[in-house]
Amino acid sequence: MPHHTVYEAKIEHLQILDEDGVLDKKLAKDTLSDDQVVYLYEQMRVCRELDEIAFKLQRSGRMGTYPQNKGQEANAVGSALAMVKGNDWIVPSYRENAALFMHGMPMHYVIQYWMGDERGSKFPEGVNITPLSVPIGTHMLHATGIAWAFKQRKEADRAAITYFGDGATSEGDFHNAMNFASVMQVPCIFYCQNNSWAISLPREQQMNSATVAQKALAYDMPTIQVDGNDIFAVYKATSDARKRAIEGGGPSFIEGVTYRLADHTTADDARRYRDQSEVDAWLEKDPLIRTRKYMESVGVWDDKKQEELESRAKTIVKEVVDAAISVSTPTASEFFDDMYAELPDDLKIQRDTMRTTSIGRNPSQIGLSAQHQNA
Amino acid sequence: MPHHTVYEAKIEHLQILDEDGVLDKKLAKDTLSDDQVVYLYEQMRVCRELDEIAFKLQRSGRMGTYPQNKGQEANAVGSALAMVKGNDWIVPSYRENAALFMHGMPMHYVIQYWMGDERGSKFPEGVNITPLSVPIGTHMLHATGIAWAFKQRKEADRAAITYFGDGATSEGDFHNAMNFASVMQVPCIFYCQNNSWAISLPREQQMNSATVAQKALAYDMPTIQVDGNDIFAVYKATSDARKRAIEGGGPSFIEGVTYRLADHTTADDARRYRDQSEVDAWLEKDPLIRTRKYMESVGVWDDKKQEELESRAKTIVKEVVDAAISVSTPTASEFFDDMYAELPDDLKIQRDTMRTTSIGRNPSQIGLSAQHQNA
Amino acid sequence: MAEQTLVGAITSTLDQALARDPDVILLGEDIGVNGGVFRATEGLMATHGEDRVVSTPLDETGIMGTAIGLAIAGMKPIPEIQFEGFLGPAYDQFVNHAARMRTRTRSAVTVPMTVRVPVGGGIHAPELHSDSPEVIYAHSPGIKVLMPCTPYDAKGLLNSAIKDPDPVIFFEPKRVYRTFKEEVPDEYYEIPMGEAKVVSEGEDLTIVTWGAPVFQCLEAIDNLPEDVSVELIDLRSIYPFDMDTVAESVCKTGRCVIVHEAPLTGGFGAEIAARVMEECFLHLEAPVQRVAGFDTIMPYYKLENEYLPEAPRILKGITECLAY
Amino acid sequence: MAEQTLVGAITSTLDQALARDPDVILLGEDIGVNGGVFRATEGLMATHGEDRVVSTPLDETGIMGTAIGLAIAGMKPIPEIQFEGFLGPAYDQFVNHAARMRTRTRSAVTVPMTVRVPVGGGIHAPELHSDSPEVIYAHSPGIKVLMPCTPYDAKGLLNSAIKDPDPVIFFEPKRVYRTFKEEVPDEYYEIPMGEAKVVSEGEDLTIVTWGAPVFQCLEAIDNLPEDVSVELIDLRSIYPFDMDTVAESVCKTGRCVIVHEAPLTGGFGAEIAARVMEECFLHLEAPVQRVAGFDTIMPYYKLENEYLPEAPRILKGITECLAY
Ligand SMILES: Cc1ncc(C[n+]2csc(CCOP(=O)(O)OP(=O)(O)O)c2C)c(N)n1
Ligand SMILES: Cc1ncc(C[n+]2csc(CCOP(=O)(O)OP(=O)(O)O)c2C)c(N)n1
Ligand SMILES: [Mg+2]
Ligand SMILES: [Mg+2]
Repeated sequence: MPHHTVYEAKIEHLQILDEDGVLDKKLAKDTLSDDQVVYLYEQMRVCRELDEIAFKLQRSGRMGTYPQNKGQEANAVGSALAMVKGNDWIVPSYRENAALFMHGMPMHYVIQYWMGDERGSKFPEGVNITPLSVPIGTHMLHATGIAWAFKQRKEADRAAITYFGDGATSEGDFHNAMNFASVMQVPCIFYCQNNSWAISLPREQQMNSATVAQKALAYDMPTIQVDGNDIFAVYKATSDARKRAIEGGGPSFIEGVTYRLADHTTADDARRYRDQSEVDAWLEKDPLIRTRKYMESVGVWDDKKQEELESRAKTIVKEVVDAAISVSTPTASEFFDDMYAELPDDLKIQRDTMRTTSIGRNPSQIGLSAQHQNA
Repeated sequence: MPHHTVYEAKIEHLQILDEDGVLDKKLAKDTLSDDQVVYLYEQMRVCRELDEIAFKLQRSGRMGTYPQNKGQEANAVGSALAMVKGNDWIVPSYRENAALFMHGMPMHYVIQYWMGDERGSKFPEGVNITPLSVPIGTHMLHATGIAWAFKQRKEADRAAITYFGDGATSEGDFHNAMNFASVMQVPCIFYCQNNSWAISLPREQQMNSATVAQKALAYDMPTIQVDGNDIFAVYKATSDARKRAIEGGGPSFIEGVTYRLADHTTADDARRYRDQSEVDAWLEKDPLIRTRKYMESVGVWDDKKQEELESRAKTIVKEVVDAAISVSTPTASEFFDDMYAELPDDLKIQRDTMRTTSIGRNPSQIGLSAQHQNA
Repeated sequence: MAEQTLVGAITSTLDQALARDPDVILLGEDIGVNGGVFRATEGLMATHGEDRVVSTPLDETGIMGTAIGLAIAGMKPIPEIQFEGFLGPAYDQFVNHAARMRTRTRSAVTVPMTVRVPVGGGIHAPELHSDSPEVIYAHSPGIKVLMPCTPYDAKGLLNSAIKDPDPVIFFEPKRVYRTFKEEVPDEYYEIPMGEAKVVSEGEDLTIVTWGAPVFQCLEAIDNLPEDVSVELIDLRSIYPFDMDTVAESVCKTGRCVIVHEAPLTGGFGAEIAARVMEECFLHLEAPVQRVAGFDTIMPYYKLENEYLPEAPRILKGITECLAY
Repeated sequence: MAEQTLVGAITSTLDQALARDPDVILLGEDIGVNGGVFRATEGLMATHGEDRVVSTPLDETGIMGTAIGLAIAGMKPIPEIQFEGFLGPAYDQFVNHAARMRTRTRSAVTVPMTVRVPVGGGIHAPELHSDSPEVIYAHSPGIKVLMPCTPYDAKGLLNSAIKDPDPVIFFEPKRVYRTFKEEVPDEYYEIPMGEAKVVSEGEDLTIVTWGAPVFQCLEAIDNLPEDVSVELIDLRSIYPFDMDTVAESVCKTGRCVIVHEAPLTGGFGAEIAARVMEECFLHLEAPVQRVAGFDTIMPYYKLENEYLPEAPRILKGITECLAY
């Protein structure tokens, strides 16, 4: 056969709840109940509040660099709801706060973490979340590995989900994670929050492809592009992917098309590289606005509930911040003690003496007074 | 638009000269002249001879590990002919000997190299070939960079080609090279010799995708799968890609479907992991056999020419081996002298004294006799 | 009890680990049906199944990264990297994730894994098949670094590594994979990490080394005049490392030669030399000498013996140190 | 002549290099319109065009690997890696390709490039934004490693690096990017690599350091009794490094303290300590002391000052060394 087609593929886009809060009823079938919608809306709203307070904490010098989630919350909550808390694993980047909270991470941990304290990543037993990943694009392999362990142990009811940005897809480890997952056919979901920017680089300069979703074609991995500001579409795509995963159908890819409404982090100033007009256009697609519109249209939400939620959010976040601020100051020994299950002697000496020279490890040999040693 | 298609693609397979040496005349239009076919056949045949002698050299202990090219030669010669010698750059793996010879690499260099001598990679001025790449899958980025330089300098008539195996596509650097090339739209051709195996790993366990060619869809890169044992298809795909490249159309991907007829290297024993029946089936698709059949069918080849070529190949290869063996023994100072353009003092001392301790760098300070220093 | 080569001892130790613990999983390039390019996993897939001895795609990043995930989920992965030169693509996952997961989560998430890697020169292999990068990992906190060079030590240290709750890199000096056999007990035993071995006792000078050079040192010692008595220490464990044994010996002999294949500058020999000075200052009768690889790329095989610290060069180091 | 900060001196040096040589090309994440996260390339894209100051995809492997290709083809790439912690993905390309291309081809193919990398702690940054991996590269043959800490030195060494025909890694101590200004000549000048700088002269003890700790050392010296005179050496160039200056100083003072941010074990301080012993053995009155980062992961910012070798810890090291 001289000239023939050996492979064909296409990428579908899914939107169920549009920018105006209008739902496609047919597509919405078997997705979210109204109660669930309200729940997810509340999660998003609280997360938004946290973002704003975190921003203020940073600006007033009480917190280091912090990456806001603003505008992207639907990706986190819609997908997190499709995963099973305490059973599945979440391997996050750093812009999915709401997903982490929904899966049991105490809210103040995230503040404590960004205040420069590793204990904010010491999640309680039973919370199946890996720590926020500072090196971009490198953590998805851990999700592949975790999902591989499920398969290996025949824990047929478990899946892993990993979140990452559009920028993260440029790292080699993205490719490695996708290839291993597809070769091993592990129950893993790759969720890309395509928020159009990686710090100052627009998506079009990050990659040459029309969509992020098509990157999965390289691995014959089921893939879909969804409106990432639409909790219905996000939920549906993730549930479908999870169902496929636990039924032995292997990994899936989801591109959530969304937008980073805030600066990259509090250390960034997005006005240097993007037009306000672009931001304004996306402000109208805000998941909170459209979800609220939908809830109001079906009569499960009104201004009173909104007011009540806003004040509740304030209270929650205030408590969260108080909790984060009131944790004890870490001590230097902490960064020694958690280096290894059991500390090598040499490191014990470093910890106990806060010295890095081994003079005096054996005072008799070097003739220094013992008192001198421990000074 | 709730549910719609945002991307569509397909992969085409091209074969022009089939297993029986029958040519598809329509597809063959504007490809190879009969003279060129004869030339490429000769290149392949000489290369095959070299392979066999190299194998014997290794078995008789006169050479280290060597990777045979056997069965894959059409990929090398067909693509090399489409590139412009002394103008374009070639960034090879280690299974494209014929391409390197066609682009000016003295044949004995390859033997000298595999005999454990870096001077086999010191290509003469004007030979635009990077050294064989030992770390798999990592060199393609250099082709991307070289092609980027062409674009940057507006050397509009130049392109780079890089060769790699099916196994190499699993490395992260493959993804990086493809993404950079497509984002920067550089004149680079990615040629994957899919020979079904990476040492003992069959292609189906290397990747989950139906083709290698579809990996380029992740980057919206023009891509094609060709019969890699068909010099016409290989030549055509590469010429098309080169034309696109120098006309500003950016990078292209070519998957040459071929087969490694020999062991992975002389250190390998493929009987441990693959069936002879598979090898036998591919022996029939040998590019040398089908090219010869074609040449005979159009009357440009006969047994006499074949005999003559075979004896010429023997002579050439004998001379090559003699040349490789007769080069001077390298001296230890060589591996110092080419470390830096100018050797740091410390390294000069190491070279001159063949010592790695700095005792005595300044004899007056340490009280060793000068004579002691240089012992 | 049976006579085993180094590689044989590794194979049987892995075999026992797979049999003992269902959470143990081996992954790496060509380790399945092919038994690995050095045959270190020969037969293990047949015995334990292809889901426990897994030939992976050609991707060291992926091997290391998925091993981290496996470990997080409670497995005990034993990845193999085919040659030390191919640790490059796995470097970031290893030092920036595996090594940091525990401290990053204050011990909530841990990464028990043993990365097996053939190491060092002397087998006439191509470029990037003969290096000695141990100090890179010894300098990276959160990792343990081992390099046994005898079958007995290999089994004991590999068992300790597999049992350890933290990431261990286990270097196997490929040059001595099959050079000799020794008795290795069939039953399970451990050798604690961080304990050096005194290979031979002596009074005049201490040699500290690890990996294949142990045997070049023995050869050098054999060529010394009878009246010179050298104490030879095989560090075995590069991190943690056993300064007690080293310091005690050097305080006794007053002289020290360090031998390693890796380049001199910034090699682990520098650390040992610095510590010896710190801990034996008043006992030292000569500066510590380092007989090491040169600060060059390990040359391709025609010249590799010029590069490696072979016996004559070690002998010269000893002689000069004694003459100081 | 104008007063410039460290980062300002780097920006203007890059500006001049771009203006001087059409083959110079800058590539890195966010270095274009955004001017880099530390603003080291501020304004350069506007001046020189977006094909010469290129914001690349988020991919350090790609940045390093394409830079190698650019260099092979005759360009002079100056890649920026955003933080030293992200050298991980670029590691393999750098040490296994850039550093080896010359020797691999016996100088037929070369890789002139200068990799710029902000380095070190002290700015309250997240994990992997505060490390000091200089020894990793100093131990990797084929690379030159620089770490200037003043605006004047930065310009002179950056010029030398860009001119150099081989790969150079140019570490910029981010902690002092903007802490002070000094006079930097407008015109082109070079400072040779491999020359240390004597920051202050003294008789009683030598401090050897590099990078931001130079300033913590100065602070420590300020707090010493008036009658103690310390010679402070800023190594500036880690490979090649200037043992002449160090050895001469220690042979004079008889005592040496080495200060660096990287973890102690296997840090470059070990090499300096080992060499000092080798070259100043008969002059040493005390063991060389190393005041360094601990053998732990650099903690997140609440504890980073406990980790860093700050002035009090340096002071203690000096005092103990003098008291020996
Ligand atoms: C390996 C690595 N390189 C660079 C950085 C610096 N950095 C932090 S976030 C970021 C952009 C990430 O973009 P994207 O993946 O799209 O995620 P987003 O921030 O948009 O959510 C960069 C370059 C990093 N953290 N890790
Ligand atoms: C980074 C790296 N990992 C592993 C190896 C060992 N190795 C050498 S060749 C090879 C298989 C290569 O397969 P492929 O890319 O398909 O090329 P082929 O040999 O089939 O031509 C492997 C695993 C290597 N050289 N480099
Ligand atoms: Mg993004
Ligand atoms: Mg192959």
